Amino acid sequence: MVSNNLFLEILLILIKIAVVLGIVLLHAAYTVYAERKIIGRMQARLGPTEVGPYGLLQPIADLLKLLTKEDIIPLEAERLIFLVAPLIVLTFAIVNLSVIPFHPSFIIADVNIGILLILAGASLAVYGIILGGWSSGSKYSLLGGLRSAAQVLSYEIPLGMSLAGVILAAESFKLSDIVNHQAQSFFGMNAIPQILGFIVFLICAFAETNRAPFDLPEAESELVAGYVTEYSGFRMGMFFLAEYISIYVMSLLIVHCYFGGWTLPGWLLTIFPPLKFVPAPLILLIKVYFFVFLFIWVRATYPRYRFDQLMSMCWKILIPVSLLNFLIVAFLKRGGF
Amino acid sequence: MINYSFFAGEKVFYLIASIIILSGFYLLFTKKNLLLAILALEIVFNGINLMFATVSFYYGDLTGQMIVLLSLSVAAASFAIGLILVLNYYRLKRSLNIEGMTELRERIEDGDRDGND
Amino acid sequence: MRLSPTYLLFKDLVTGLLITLRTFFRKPVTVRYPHEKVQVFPSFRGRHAMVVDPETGKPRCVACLKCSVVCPSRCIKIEYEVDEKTGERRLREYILEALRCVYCGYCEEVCPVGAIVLTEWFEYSGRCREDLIFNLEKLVQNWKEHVAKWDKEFYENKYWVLKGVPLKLKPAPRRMGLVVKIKGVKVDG
Amino acid sequence: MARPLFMSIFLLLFLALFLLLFRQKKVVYQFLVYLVMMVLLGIVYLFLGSEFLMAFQIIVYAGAILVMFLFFLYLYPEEEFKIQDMRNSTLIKTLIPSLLFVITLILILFTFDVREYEASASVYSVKELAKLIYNQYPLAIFLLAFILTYPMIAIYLLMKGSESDD
Repeated sequence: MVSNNLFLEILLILIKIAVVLGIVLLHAAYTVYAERKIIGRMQARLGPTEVGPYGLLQPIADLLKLLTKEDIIPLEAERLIFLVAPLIVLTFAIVNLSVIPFHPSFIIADVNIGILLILAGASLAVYGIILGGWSSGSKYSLLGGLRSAAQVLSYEIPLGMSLAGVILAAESFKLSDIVNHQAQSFFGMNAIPQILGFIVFLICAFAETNRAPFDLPEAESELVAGYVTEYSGFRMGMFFLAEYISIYVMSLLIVHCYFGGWTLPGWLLTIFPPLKFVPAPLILLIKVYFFVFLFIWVRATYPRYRFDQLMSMCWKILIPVSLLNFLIVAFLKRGGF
Repeated sequence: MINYSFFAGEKVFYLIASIIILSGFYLLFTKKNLLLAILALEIVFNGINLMFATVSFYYGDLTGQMIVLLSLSVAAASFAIGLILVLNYYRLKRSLNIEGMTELRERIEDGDRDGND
Repeated sequence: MRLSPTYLLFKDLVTGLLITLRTFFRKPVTVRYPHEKVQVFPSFRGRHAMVVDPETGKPRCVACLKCSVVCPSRCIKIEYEVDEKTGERRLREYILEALRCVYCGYCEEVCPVGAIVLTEWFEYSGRCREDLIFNLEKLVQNWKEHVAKWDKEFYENKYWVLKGVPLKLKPAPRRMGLVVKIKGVKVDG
Repeated sequence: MARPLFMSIFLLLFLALFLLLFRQKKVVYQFLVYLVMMVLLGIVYLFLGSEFLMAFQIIVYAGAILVMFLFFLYLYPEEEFKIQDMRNSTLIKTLIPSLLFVITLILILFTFDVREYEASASVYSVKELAKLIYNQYPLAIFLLAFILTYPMIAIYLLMKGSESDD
């Protein structure tokens, strides 16, 4: 009996993993298409149009191209590390998905320290980038890797600090507890009392995923492509896949921690009662799509930061502001909100 | 001697901790390098941390875990300071060799020193 | 400035975001070239052609070498022979390297008989270098292809009009014959 | 049931990594062995009922300190790390403490009878830990905060000094 139950449980977990991976990989592939299309329209031009109707088959064509390309290993490269580095990045990007709830009853692993696991995954993924950059044996790659390490190291501090406010408000590291706490709280979502923390978290999310305007590790105009310079074929594809998956992870984290996940705030429901009938996954989906759109929107708008500006912004502005946010949350908590 | 109860008990944690400590010693004793010496000491530190946590778990007292938390924070601070000192040492001497660090030794005329002034 | 409310409320950042959002809903300016084509402007300088005299069917060039001299990129090479009795020049070969041409239009401007022209034809390419080094035969062929597409009477450039050159001396009209006689130069019968 | 199995696997992994350390000649590979050890150590903390310590180990230790070290490893020329031979007299002197350590360990593990304790029933949650730290050991956390301000000031001053030298 016991072994039968264990077998069923493992099967259930495997099915959940397959569903989540399938949905997220499809989303990641079509986010590339959406990014090209949206940035194109924001620069008054068309995006991809040729492959399929409205260019809808473009990601599949790109995937086929990447898979059939030759996997080049430079002569100067440290072979083993060079081969393993993209796998590290992709693995830790996917591992982060396992602790994020997609529905009140759909989560792969409901562990007690969900948020901390995501932070740990993000901090371990840096090794893939820095090792890949070093092992390529190219100056551009090494500089890109070092930049990425410095950037992610610095921005993890305000990221954790702003999340500390959320954790203090909910008194739990579980993401599902955080969402439930927001639904019962006075404001309905954490973004209103913790607006400072939200802004800090948003900026740090851009920096953690190495996206514009903080895409210094792969700055095309200075370093050829940063740490991906020497990579080709599906190994380069792994780096990009990891980047897009981490965009989704960060968007989900923002939505869960600051915008109430799949719930709507109580005051909104009293103003407009028909919103009660909107299904929970749809609310989550709309919120996540908005933040993914924001990622692309910001990339189309802002120019890249200089590296010293990036560092001074982190240490001089974001860390003090996130500490201030933490203090505000502590006082609100004492006041009974 | 190694049986079922061995792996269930606390001894296996002590073994793991000692493996970590010994691997730290290996690096410390084989490389004559200042930077790697700092890394080796940090590794030894981690082994001792594991011993603290083990004792804390098996004797039912949370203080051990608290000490691990505090010592990890102190390790972070000391590591940062150590790295920056190494950086400055390298800028002065252009070398990371431990055996060249003889500034405090009594001055010998025969040229036993490594030629650093 | 750093503590002013507009700075602290990210006014400049939000303005930038709104500009890109406005552009997002605007119609794109892209022309999808093979599917839709742009209107070429009247002064466009495209593929080279050698104007053919419709009466005689021979190239109109008199080998005066003005184009070859004026060409800034030195892409025109002319071979000619001189009749010893009359002193008349006869064109043997006219080689124009379109790969080196900068499309300045000086040759067209300087030609006294309007023989070499830059047509409005821009969709041309070649598979090797020899395809784009035009000799006399190819230049004549280019002119015939152009004339077959041209529906106006004269081929002229609106934006620079030569002083003292009559309409007759402009490059030939579409299918009508037009005899050009220049003083001192005898056209072969 | 599962605990002895997992612990034996972890012991074997650590032993394998320890042996791997002797085989590697390049410093970066040796560093990678240490990195894997540190991440595994974080997972070992899970078996000691301390999830928070595991997250702390991975985020702060493996994720921040060792990345910083790797950063520094790349800054120096590779020749600096190739000096490996110790003089025999020095080697013997330095081996004495480790030999002492090994002998004591063997004595403790296999001759003395270490009493086997069962894990206590108290829940090792983060809240318990926080209560302990903030109620019973406030001086420790104060000292920690005091110590943590040092690297900031030290890094600033030392970097400033070295910049003015160049």
